[in-house]
Amino acid sequence: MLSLSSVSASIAGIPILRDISFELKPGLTTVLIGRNGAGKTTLLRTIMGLLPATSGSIKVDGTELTTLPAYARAGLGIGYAPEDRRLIPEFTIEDNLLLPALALKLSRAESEERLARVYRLLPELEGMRKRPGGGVSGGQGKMVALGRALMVTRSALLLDEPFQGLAPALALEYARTLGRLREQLPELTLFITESSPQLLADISDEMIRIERGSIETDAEAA
Amino acid sequence: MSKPLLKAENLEISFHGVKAADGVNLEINEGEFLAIIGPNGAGKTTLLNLCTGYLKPSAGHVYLDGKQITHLSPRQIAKRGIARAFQIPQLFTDHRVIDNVMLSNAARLNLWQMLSPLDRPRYRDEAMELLRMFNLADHANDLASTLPEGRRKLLDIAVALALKPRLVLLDEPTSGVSAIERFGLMETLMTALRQAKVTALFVEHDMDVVRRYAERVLVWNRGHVLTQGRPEEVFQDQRVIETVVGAV
Amino acid sequence: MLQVLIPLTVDALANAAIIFFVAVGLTLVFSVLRVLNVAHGSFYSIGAYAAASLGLWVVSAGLPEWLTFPALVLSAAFVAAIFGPFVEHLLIRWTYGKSEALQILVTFGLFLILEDLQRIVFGVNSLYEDTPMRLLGSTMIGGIVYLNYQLLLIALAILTLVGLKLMISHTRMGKLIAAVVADREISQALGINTNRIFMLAFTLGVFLAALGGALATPTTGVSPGLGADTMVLAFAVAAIGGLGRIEGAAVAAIIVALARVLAIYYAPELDAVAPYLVMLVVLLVRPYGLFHTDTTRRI
Amino acid sequence: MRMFLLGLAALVIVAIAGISAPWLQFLLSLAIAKGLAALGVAILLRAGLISIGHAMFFAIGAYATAFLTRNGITDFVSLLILSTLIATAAGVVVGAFMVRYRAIFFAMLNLAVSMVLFSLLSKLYNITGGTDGMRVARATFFGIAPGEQTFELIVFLTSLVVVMLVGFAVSAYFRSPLGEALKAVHTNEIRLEYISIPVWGVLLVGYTISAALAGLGGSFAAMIIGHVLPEMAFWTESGHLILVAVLGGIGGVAGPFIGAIFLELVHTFAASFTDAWSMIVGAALLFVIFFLPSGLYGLINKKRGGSAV
Amino acid sequence: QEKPASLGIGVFSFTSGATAAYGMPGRNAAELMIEQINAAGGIGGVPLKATYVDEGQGTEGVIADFRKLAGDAENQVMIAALSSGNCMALAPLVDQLKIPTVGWNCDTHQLFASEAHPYYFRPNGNTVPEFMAYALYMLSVKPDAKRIAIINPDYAFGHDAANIFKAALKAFKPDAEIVAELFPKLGAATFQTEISRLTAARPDVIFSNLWGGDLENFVRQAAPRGLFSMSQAVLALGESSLQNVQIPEGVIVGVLGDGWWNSPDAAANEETQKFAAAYKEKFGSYPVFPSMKMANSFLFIKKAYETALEKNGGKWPSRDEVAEAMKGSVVETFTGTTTVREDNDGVVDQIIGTTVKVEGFDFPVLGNMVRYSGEALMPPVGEDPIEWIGKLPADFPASLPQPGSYK
Ligand SMILES: Nc1ncnc2c1ncn2[C@@H]1O[C@H](COP(=O)(O)OP(=O)(O)OP(=O)(O)O)[C@@H](O)[C@H]1O
Ligand SMILES: Nc1ncnc2c1ncn2[C@@H]1O[C@H](COP(=O)(O)OP(=O)(O)OP(=O)(O)O)[C@@H](O)[C@H]1O
Ligand SMILES: [Mg+2]
Ligand SMILES: [Mg+2]
Repeated sequence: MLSLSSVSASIAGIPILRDISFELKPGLTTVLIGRNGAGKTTLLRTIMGLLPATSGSIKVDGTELTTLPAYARAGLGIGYAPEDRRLIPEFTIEDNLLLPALALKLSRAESEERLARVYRLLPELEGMRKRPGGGVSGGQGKMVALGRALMVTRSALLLDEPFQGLAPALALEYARTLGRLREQLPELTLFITESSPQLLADISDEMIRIERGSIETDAEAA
Repeated sequence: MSKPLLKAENLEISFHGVKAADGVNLEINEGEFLAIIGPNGAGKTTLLNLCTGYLKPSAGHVYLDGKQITHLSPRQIAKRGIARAFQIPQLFTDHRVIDNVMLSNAARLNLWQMLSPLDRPRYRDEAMELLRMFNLADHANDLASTLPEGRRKLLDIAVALALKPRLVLLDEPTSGVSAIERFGLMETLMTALRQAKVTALFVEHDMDVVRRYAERVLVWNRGHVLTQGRPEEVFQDQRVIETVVGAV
Repeated sequence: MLQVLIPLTVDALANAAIIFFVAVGLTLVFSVLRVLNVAHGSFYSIGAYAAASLGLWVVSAGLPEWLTFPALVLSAAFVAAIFGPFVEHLLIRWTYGKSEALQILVTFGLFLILEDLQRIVFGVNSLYEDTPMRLLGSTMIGGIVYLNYQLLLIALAILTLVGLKLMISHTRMGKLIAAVVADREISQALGINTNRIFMLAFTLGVFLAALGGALATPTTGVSPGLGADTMVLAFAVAAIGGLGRIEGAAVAAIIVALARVLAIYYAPELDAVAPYLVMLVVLLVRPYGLFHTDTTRRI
Repeated sequence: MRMFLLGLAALVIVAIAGISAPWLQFLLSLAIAKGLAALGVAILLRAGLISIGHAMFFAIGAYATAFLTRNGITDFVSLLILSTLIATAAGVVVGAFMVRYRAIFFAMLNLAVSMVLFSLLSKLYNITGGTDGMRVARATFFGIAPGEQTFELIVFLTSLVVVMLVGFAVSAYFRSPLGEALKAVHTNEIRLEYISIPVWGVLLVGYTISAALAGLGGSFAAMIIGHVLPEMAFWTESGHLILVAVLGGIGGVAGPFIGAIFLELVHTFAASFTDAWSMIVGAALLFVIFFLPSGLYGLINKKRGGSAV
Repeated sequence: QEKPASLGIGVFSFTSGATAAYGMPGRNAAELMIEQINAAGGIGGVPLKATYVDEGQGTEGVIADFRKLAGDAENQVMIAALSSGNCMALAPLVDQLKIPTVGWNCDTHQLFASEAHPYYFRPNGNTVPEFMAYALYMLSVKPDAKRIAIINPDYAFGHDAANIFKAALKAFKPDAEIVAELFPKLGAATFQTEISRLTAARPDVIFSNLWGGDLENFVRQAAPRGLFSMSQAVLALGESSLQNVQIPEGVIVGVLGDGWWNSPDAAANEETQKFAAAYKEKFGSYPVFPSMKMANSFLFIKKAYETALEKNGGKWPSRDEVAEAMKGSVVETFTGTTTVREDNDGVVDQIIGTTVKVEGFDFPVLGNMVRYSGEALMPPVGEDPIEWIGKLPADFPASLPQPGSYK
């Protein structure tokens, strides 16, 4: 579904990702594990086109991504929730959620429906629809970011350290949400980076280890 | 029981009608390690903002050894010995890692020293020691902006400790630090604090960390204290399990 | 008193109208691209030159005189169409995310070039084309003859203000722009073609500046140096209003214009400094401009 | 260190050029005078602050010299020192309320103050000679009044010496905590506050130093040109100072002087065969920025992974 | 010394910025004069070779270029400068470099007021006679004018003119009051507010020494708002704009000095007419008075060389000798006579008129003219002009020729 072949990327001339190749199988949840600075965020940013790959190719169902501009990813139904939330402070939560719909010129009906889906999966968001994006706490922000990614996603969903900074209760909640998501959208390909894998143990189908910018041997999930 | 070092009296503040602090009372005693836990959006970070003068409470007072500090600026409060590490690391991204720490050291210098070179062996060694402690030593000469999230967190803490504070407020010190490194970090942190006899208040989401290191836990929800006490008793509390720990 | 009050207001509003077009363009470009376009004033004067030339051509070609009205807007659009995309693509785009100093410098270089370019193309003698003004005739207000054209300007400025506000708050484009303003990277990740937004916003900014120049021509002469003066004025107004605030630009334009008019009536020697004095006073009271809404950074 | 050697090399070249081609002396001394002011601007640029008004201190230094000479003080050195002190004082006063402002508001406020000064200089006809400006009588050296050529040579050589001294002083300042903190203001004021370093103090020191340098440059210029005009305070002059500062690269102290000399040369070169000199200067500027970015080191790629994709 | 291959002249003028409105005509005239003089065999057989400098680059640049040019032995004479500011700035330099220099357009009376500049010459005279003349002319055509408004550009020139004009009024019409005094900044594009202000003041007479683009903008904006039908306008530098803007009939306009290319004297002089024709041929419009000032400056230099050559018995003169020849010289120019007094300031007549339409010109020209003699209006050397004007007898105006007397 999403496949990388010998992808490399560097920031400010420093090579960060080295010759990365792997494939995500449709409908599976793959977890990218690696200690701090391993290159998880960079990898996701590269897939999203926010950082140009210096070499290699990234394909989604055959379409080459590296040659496409960053904004084209969303059109292909790839949702992305960044590590550091990145909400639009002056928009309300709901407007934040609806932004992708606007960007993708979705029909009113379509965006209504996706929004409803998000609220179904993440009820607590509905409670703060009218709050400004700048006014939600770190953790709350994570939830909104997930919801926003869900508005986009059709084929794949990329989450960067979703649990970072979540209170355990919320983290569990979040994990369950992902579980529900699985059931509702079985064909969805999930790609999650995490520095502390336990929480994901029960939803992950595959695990990939990244160390100093390159992939280590794949390990089957427990 | 020693006397309270920091004391907050029914602090109040709200944003767009959301009460982030709703009559908060808090005491932290000389030399103790107090942990604050609570669901996201409970108001933990806000509390730290109030105690360090970044935000002004709409009501209530903050005292440092009995003296009002409510209306002081973050700078004045820092001068009085309260250091802070942030949930979102606050670094001098255009400076090298070591400069970040040395600048923090320099804050204690007088005007004349302020005008003589910063990068001197004495300051350097002092800073390197800290960096080693947080195993950032081999990044000493990298630009802070090039650190990954996790390492930024560590550097942010190092900068706070470099101030040689009496009280340090840590906002989720272990978030973004991978599970493998977490306890290592906490160990170094704790030894550092004990050596320097620094009182610490830390906001934390990792309950294992809290259990292991906190002497007292303050459970926070919707802008006020839900309950507090020793970790083992707090973690028995049903409300706490619901709102924070979560039933596994 | 009254017979002074009326002229004062009319003059002030007429002045404000022109200033507004330029300042709002500047403020818009800044809020979206985060680039301080020092060359913004040049687009004003180029717009003016274009309008004057086109108008003169219309008249000399013996076309119906009323065509000079559409000619004004047309020439502004023309200038925007030529310079907007071109400049944004070749120069401005390169400075995104770079330091403010670099941006100011690039646009300053552009400013220097454009200023001379105009002199070479249009010469040093001032152009003048006032057909629209003559066509509309004049009105007596408070014992003073005013040009109906000046009154038309005021109306147009108000229309533009309202139009822009609606555009930002109620249209899809407006929301996308706001999003890009707040966070470019995430906007891209969510499917917004930021480069297109930048180009559109910049072109719109150029258009507004050029329109200001074009609309000014029937009541002013166009000569070298016009751009520089306008630029400073626009900067002042944008700052007073609070950067990126459209309504701010409008209010600030009126305040500045009023100050200048008052100066000319009662203290002519203060005329030139009036805008700066206003700016000093306003920024002393409100450091980020009148309409700035401060948001505490989350830490 | 590299910057330092670069600067020293440049200094030597300039000295040789000036001594071998006397008509260059006037030009180079003037360039150096501008360079001093530009260095002042560069200092503020480190803190991410752009002053579109620093020509005001240049003008203050210049007019101070003019007034002092008019009132009988003609000794070169004392003129330099006194004028600089006056500019410094002005810097403290103006700076005291500038330090609250950032970004364009800082830029605009400086612009405003400088333009107010500009109109004062041109309006107070009886004191400042209005738009025709004031003459500056030829300065003397410890009582000796040299002839045209010797005067120029002495001024030229002293300007070189001054550049050296200033160069050392400023680079020392850059490396001191205060200097480093100045750079930190750019990236994270909150953290600076939280390590109890007063942002306003850091900025005020920076602003005052920059004003002093501009004043010193202005005093030089006044004596070199022999005439002062309100235009010295006009905003386009400030614009040129920024231009000079960034052209040379605000990385180190040498930059502004290199930039100033480069610009002064381009300027006279251009002006000698065409009157479209501002276009040429503009083009040269863009050329340098786009094709020789090393001159602008420290400005390029500064933000994390800039978002121009 | 030997005759050089060419006689180098540095010509300083504005070719950029708003001031180019006067700079370009000046430069054009210079080019044409050099063409004509060289065609006629140059000066004493030596062709002229000009280096043009743009004053628009700012005073430092001007000074730098002046040094550079003066440093080059090839250049013998300078023609500098257009703006009074630059003349003032160059004066001390001229003294130091000892190069004969002709101030071709700058006319501030400050130039020679404070100190002597032995090498600096200004054949065109200064602001005092220029603006006194307008006060006198205005009073003789509108004896009962009471309410006077002034609108001048906001720099030394405008303020000087206002002071001289007011001083003259005070002397010869004490009961006149100034109802408005505006100083819009040089190069202002719009005068709408000023026009409102002037209208509100309801003046009998509006005096202005706006010029170039400013004047043209002012006229175009004021006319439709009925300013000229309400008050008698006096546009001191109007002549230079007659060809660019429709100045209504009946407006008092003139030139500074006697430099109108078509004044009775000039019309009688076929050299002048040849020049004017060639100018129109080459540049598409008739010369304006700055053109004539430039042209006359060349005649002034030519004369000086001829005198010096004669004195040396044909040997080529040094800079000093040329300067010596300029001292006290009396030169027949295209438009009259200029007499250099002991302070090196020139004494020239003043021509003023009122706009009229005449056959053969598609723009209004000067009618009802007067030509005031230079000496009469020039304050003696060393006297403070304002005081001098104040001391003039009340019947002074009567002693002068009347409007219409110059045909
Ligand atoms: N702007 C930058 N310039 C240079 N190097 C950078 C930059 N950003 C990140 N890096 C480097 O890239 C490497 C990977 O960073 P990245 O943020 O992808 O790590 P990560 O796996 O996401 O870590 P974390 O779990 O802490 O988020 C790190 O070693 C970091 O030093
Ligand atoms: N500057 C602010 N502007 C608006 N609302 C704010 C601001 N700061 C905090 N809030 C609101 O106050 C509440 C508490 O926020 P705070 O960041 O203190 O929560 P928290 O306990 O730190 O959560 P987390 O553990 O996720 O960081 C949140 O609901 C947030 O929306
Ligand atoms: Mg990461
Ligand atoms: Mg928090």
